[in-house]
Amino acid sequence: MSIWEYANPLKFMGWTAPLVPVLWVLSGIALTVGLIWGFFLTPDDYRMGATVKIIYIHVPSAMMAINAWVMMLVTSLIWLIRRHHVSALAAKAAAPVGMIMTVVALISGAIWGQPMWGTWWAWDPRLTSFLILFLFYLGYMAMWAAIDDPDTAADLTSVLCLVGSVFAVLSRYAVNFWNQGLHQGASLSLDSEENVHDVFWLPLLVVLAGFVLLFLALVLVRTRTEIRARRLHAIALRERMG
Amino acid sequence: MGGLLEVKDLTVQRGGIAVLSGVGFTLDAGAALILRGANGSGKTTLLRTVAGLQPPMAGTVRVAPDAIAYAAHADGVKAVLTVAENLRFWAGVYGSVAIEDALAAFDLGGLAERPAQALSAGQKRRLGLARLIVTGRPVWVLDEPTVSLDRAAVGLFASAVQAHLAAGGAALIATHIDLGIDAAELDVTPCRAIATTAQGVFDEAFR
Amino acid sequence: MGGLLEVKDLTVQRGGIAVLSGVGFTLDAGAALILRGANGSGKTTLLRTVAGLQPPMAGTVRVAPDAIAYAAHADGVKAVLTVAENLRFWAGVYGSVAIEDALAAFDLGGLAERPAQALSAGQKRRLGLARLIVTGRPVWVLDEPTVSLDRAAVGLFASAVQAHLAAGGAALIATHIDLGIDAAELDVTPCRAIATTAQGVFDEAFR
Amino acid sequence: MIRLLIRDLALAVRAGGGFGLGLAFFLIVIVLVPFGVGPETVLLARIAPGILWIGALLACLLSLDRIFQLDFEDGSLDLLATAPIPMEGVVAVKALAHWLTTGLPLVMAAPFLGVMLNLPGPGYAWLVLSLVLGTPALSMIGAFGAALTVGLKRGGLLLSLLVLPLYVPTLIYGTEVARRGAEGLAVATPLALLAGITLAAVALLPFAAAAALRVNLR
Amino acid sequence: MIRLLIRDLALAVRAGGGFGLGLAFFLIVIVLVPFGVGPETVLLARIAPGILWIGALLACLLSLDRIFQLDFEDGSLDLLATAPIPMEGVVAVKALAHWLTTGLPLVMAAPFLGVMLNLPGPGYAWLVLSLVLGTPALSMIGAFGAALTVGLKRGGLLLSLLVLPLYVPTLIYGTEVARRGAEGLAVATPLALLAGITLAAVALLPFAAAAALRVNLR
Amino acid sequence: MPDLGKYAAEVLSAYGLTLVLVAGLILATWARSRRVRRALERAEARRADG
Ligand code: HEM
Ligand SMILES: Nc1ncnc2c1ncn2[C@@H]1O[C@H](COP(=O)(O)OP(=O)(O)OP(=O)(O)O)[C@@H](O)[C@H]1O
Ligand SMILES: Nc1ncnc2c1ncn2[C@@H]1O[C@H](COP(=O)(O)OP(=O)(O)OP(=O)(O)O)[C@@H](O)[C@H]1O
Ligand SMILES: [Mg+2]
Ligand SMILES: [Mg+2]
Repeated sequence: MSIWEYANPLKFMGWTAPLVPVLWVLSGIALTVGLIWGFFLTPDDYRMGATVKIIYIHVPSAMMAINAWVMMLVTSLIWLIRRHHVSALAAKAAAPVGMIMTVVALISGAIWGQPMWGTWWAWDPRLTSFLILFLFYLGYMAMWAAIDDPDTAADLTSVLCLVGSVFAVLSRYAVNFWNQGLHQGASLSLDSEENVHDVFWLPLLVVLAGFVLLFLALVLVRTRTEIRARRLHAIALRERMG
Repeated sequence: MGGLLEVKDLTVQRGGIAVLSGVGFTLDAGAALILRGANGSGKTTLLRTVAGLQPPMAGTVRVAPDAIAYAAHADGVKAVLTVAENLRFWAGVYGSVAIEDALAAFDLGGLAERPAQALSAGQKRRLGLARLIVTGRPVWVLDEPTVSLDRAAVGLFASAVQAHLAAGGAALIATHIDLGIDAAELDVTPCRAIATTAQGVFDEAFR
Repeated sequence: MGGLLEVKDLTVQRGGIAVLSGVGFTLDAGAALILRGANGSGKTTLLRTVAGLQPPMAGTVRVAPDAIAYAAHADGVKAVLTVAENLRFWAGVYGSVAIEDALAAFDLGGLAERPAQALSAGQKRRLGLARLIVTGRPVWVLDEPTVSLDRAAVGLFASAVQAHLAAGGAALIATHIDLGIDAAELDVTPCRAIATTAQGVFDEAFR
Repeated sequence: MIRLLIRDLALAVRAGGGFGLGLAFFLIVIVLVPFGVGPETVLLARIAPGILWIGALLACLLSLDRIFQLDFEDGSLDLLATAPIPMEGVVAVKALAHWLTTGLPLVMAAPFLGVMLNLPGPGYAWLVLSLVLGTPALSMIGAFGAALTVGLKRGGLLLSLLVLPLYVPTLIYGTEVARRGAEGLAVATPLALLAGITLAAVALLPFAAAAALRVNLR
Repeated sequence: MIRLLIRDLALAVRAGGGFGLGLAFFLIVIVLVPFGVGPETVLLARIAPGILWIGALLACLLSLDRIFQLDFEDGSLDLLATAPIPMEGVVAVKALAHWLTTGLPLVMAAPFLGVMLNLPGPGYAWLVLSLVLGTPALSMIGAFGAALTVGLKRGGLLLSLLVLPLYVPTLIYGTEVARRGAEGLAVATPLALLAGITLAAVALLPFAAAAALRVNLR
Repeated sequence: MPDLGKYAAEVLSAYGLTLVLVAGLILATWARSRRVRRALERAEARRADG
């Protein structure tokens, strides 16, 4: 039995059903612990003051925004190559989650930028590429919404996701070339010199785990909903046929 | 081994549900088949599947590559080009050159230099049909070709089809009227897919 | 004083050239007139002129204001609205409310909640014709109404027209087929304008 | 007529048309400008009111051809012309529907996009006010242009060509209000002129547009 | 295929379409900018390269939906799909026709419009070069977007939404070449990157676009 | 409550907006899931009957 068996819609519904509550509970715990830890039990940063607490929502949401797109890319590829419907529906389910994460990263960053850089918005490369990512999410979701036939929609959005990913990477480089920027470097990387101090780092990891679990829970529930909606669509069509 | 076009046990779908199932027929050189069926019975869907514009849900369509000339409700006529320019374009696409035969067959000689937008409904339709002749393809797949045509023009069409058959071609025609062509008829009504068997691969797996 | 629609000595033009001239007829309540004529003879042009969409070149069309319901080749159906929504919109425009009769007359009951884009060619046409009933107007002016309809649907159409006539309406219909309606026929071929008389006001002054 | 309005709004929302996408286009124009002119905030702040107005105008312009073209193509317009509604009413309703689905969302989005161009603080209120007053004129003038070009195959770009010069006065007074507002200067004069243009357009253009439509249907 | 190219060019010229009007739109956008941002020459000169590029991009964008939509509506695309030409060839030819009728005229008009915005002297050559290199990518990316949206009722604005983020890299390198050129700086790097994007787009996107078209015709 | 100093407004609004957005997403997900599940149950029941 190959692993693709699990992508059979019926099987998928079966094995994911018990998983959903577990994910909800785990993500709830991780988020509560991490956020309480980060918000109440960490000191202020000597440079950024209390604003450093924004890091606990900003960084995880930014990471999830990117990860959601990567997941859409992978599931789109699986759909195009192996034509597993669940895969296409999972991509559809992930898009709104990714988009909200992008918006959260943008908003928390903007609020952070006001005290730190004295402006809500600057055309920094990292910020700019996030804005472009947001546009990709919008276009991708608009595409799903605009097409009636589910398989056609899956095919076209997958092609869009593929080409879009290539262009998203291109944009990232182009934007870097265009403007050097104000934004923090990658402070989670271990060899970086300006590592965020351990005090901030540990709770951040916990929140990050919470966001990942929340993302998984949301995508799973949404995928299950999409599968049901698809089934409903088929039944409705059949009833119409009489 | 068999005819120009062989359809076996075909199931065709529209909007994700099967419309017709178990359709099968063979079309030999020189033969025409007329599809009958009430409005909404699935003739257009069947023809599009045969022409390769949409994939079959089940079953097979066996036909030589590049053998089919398809003509649908919309006839792909460009309003700002003249009749001759429209035909010449399609002739170029299909690698033929002469359009005189096609003009003559549908009595369009006098209209050759007229822009297509200044044609009446029936004249435009004749132009759409004339395109078939310049394709030079053996299998004609036609969806209600005689819409808007008057009786004389239906006669022209019938003789064009007969000439095509005589030259070793074949034709598959969906229509509601009597064309006066000597041809077999296939009523698609009995092939109507029963709702409960109308399932895509996906729904099958779901249940 | 005459019928619902009176056409006298009408000359109609298309692209600046007279197409038909000297057309005259009267349509009384309860009567239907079928227009005959080969493709390109000018039926569409005549109907558009009668419906007031284009001005006559000469002659008069006498008809009560707001008496005409016109249905043409294009039937004004919105693909994203459902059948019922399409009809309800037109019902609202014409100030009527009930669409049930119209749905029933063209056997659209089962399709009422279907988006128009998921209809077959003939089903869409039936929807276009159902619109006539919700207009509540006495004079129907119809251009090839039976295009794409199967025989059963042509029968539905004929009975709708007959019911309309029985209720004191009138109908002017251009068609190439036999509708099975008891009606006078008018062949427009003899009215064909001779090229030399085809002159607009401007050319007259210019000469 | 209210039926027509409802239908047009339903179509705009249903077809995934006017509503969200005019907005999206506005967003994207504003986003592109910094890529073009560079990221310096001082420069961006200076051109912000003008660019925002031009962006709104272009977003509006792009959706103009839907006003009549779709109804023309499927024959609805012929049928509406023979229906018991005056053509002027049809035009007015369609312009209103266009404003509701395009102009209004643009007005509401403008302040957020202003942030991206670093529009100075006092500018926001005046920007919104100028757009509220000006966009109805854009819709009405646009409906007139659309009525003129409706018969033509894909008149979309011809439409732009005709309409843009007509938009110039509205644009000038509109940006003047927004710019002076952003710099804290007096805005009464351009504001009054802007309001005047809008009122005149709404009062008179439906007649011109209806006449154009009738000619085009012929 | 050459037939298809000739027909598309004939249609563009005959229907009063692509050719003159993309150009006109470009002209008008450039003319509107001084109305929007005010007439100071220094300011205009600074934003000139960027605005010219954005104007060209928008003019290009507006004519994208004609690439396939008209052929789809009248059934030609169905017929082309059953004709003995590969779909990839159809896409490539149509993108080429779009470039010839839209991109090329824009390139030729840009220097004249540059004068209106006081583009500095050395900028002209670089502006034209960057447009020559960049506009083919715009046409090809646009053809891909048009292929994705062709089945949809009036996908025009959805098309813009999809295509604009894809245009960002081209726009950035293009304006960078034009801007650096105008300021007399080195342009080799962005020029090479711009050329790279164009080549890659022309080599790869026809396949993606053809796949999308086939799905849409289904 | 920790002392957020002069940045209280920023930090709290960032957390607040995030909460609103994420809670909205969760609610929307849950509501649609419930709606579709109900509708599907009804439809399956209808199929079983008819
Ligand atoms: C709208 C504005 C902003 C956006 C869109 C944004 C976006 C991002 C992104 C994409 C990341 C990378 C996450 C990752 O891959 O690890 C990130 C990380 C980060 N951002 Fe922001 N940011 C914004 C504003 C700010 C501001 C104003 C600050 C503080 C002054 C800030 C501080 C940080 C820090 C400390 C990190 C963690 C560094 C890292 O892990 O790479 N950001 N932000
Ligand atoms: N998107 C869709 N979803 C569901 N059903 C559809 C869809 N599109 C079409 N149908 C239905 O599929 C059936 C087959 O349509 P088709 O166009 O093949 O009929 P047809 O035989 O060509 O009819 P006509 O003679 O009227 O042209 C019709 O009953 C139609 O209502
Ligand atoms: N713009 C134009 N310039 C010149 N002649 C035109 C123009 N448009 C149409 N015609 C001609 O006018 C004549 C009348 O056309 P009309 O559409 O009225 O014919 P019809 O009787 O409706 O034909 P059909 O039965 O084919 O629909 C036709 O011969 C047509 O070729
Ligand atoms: Mg059909
Ligand atoms: Mg006619």
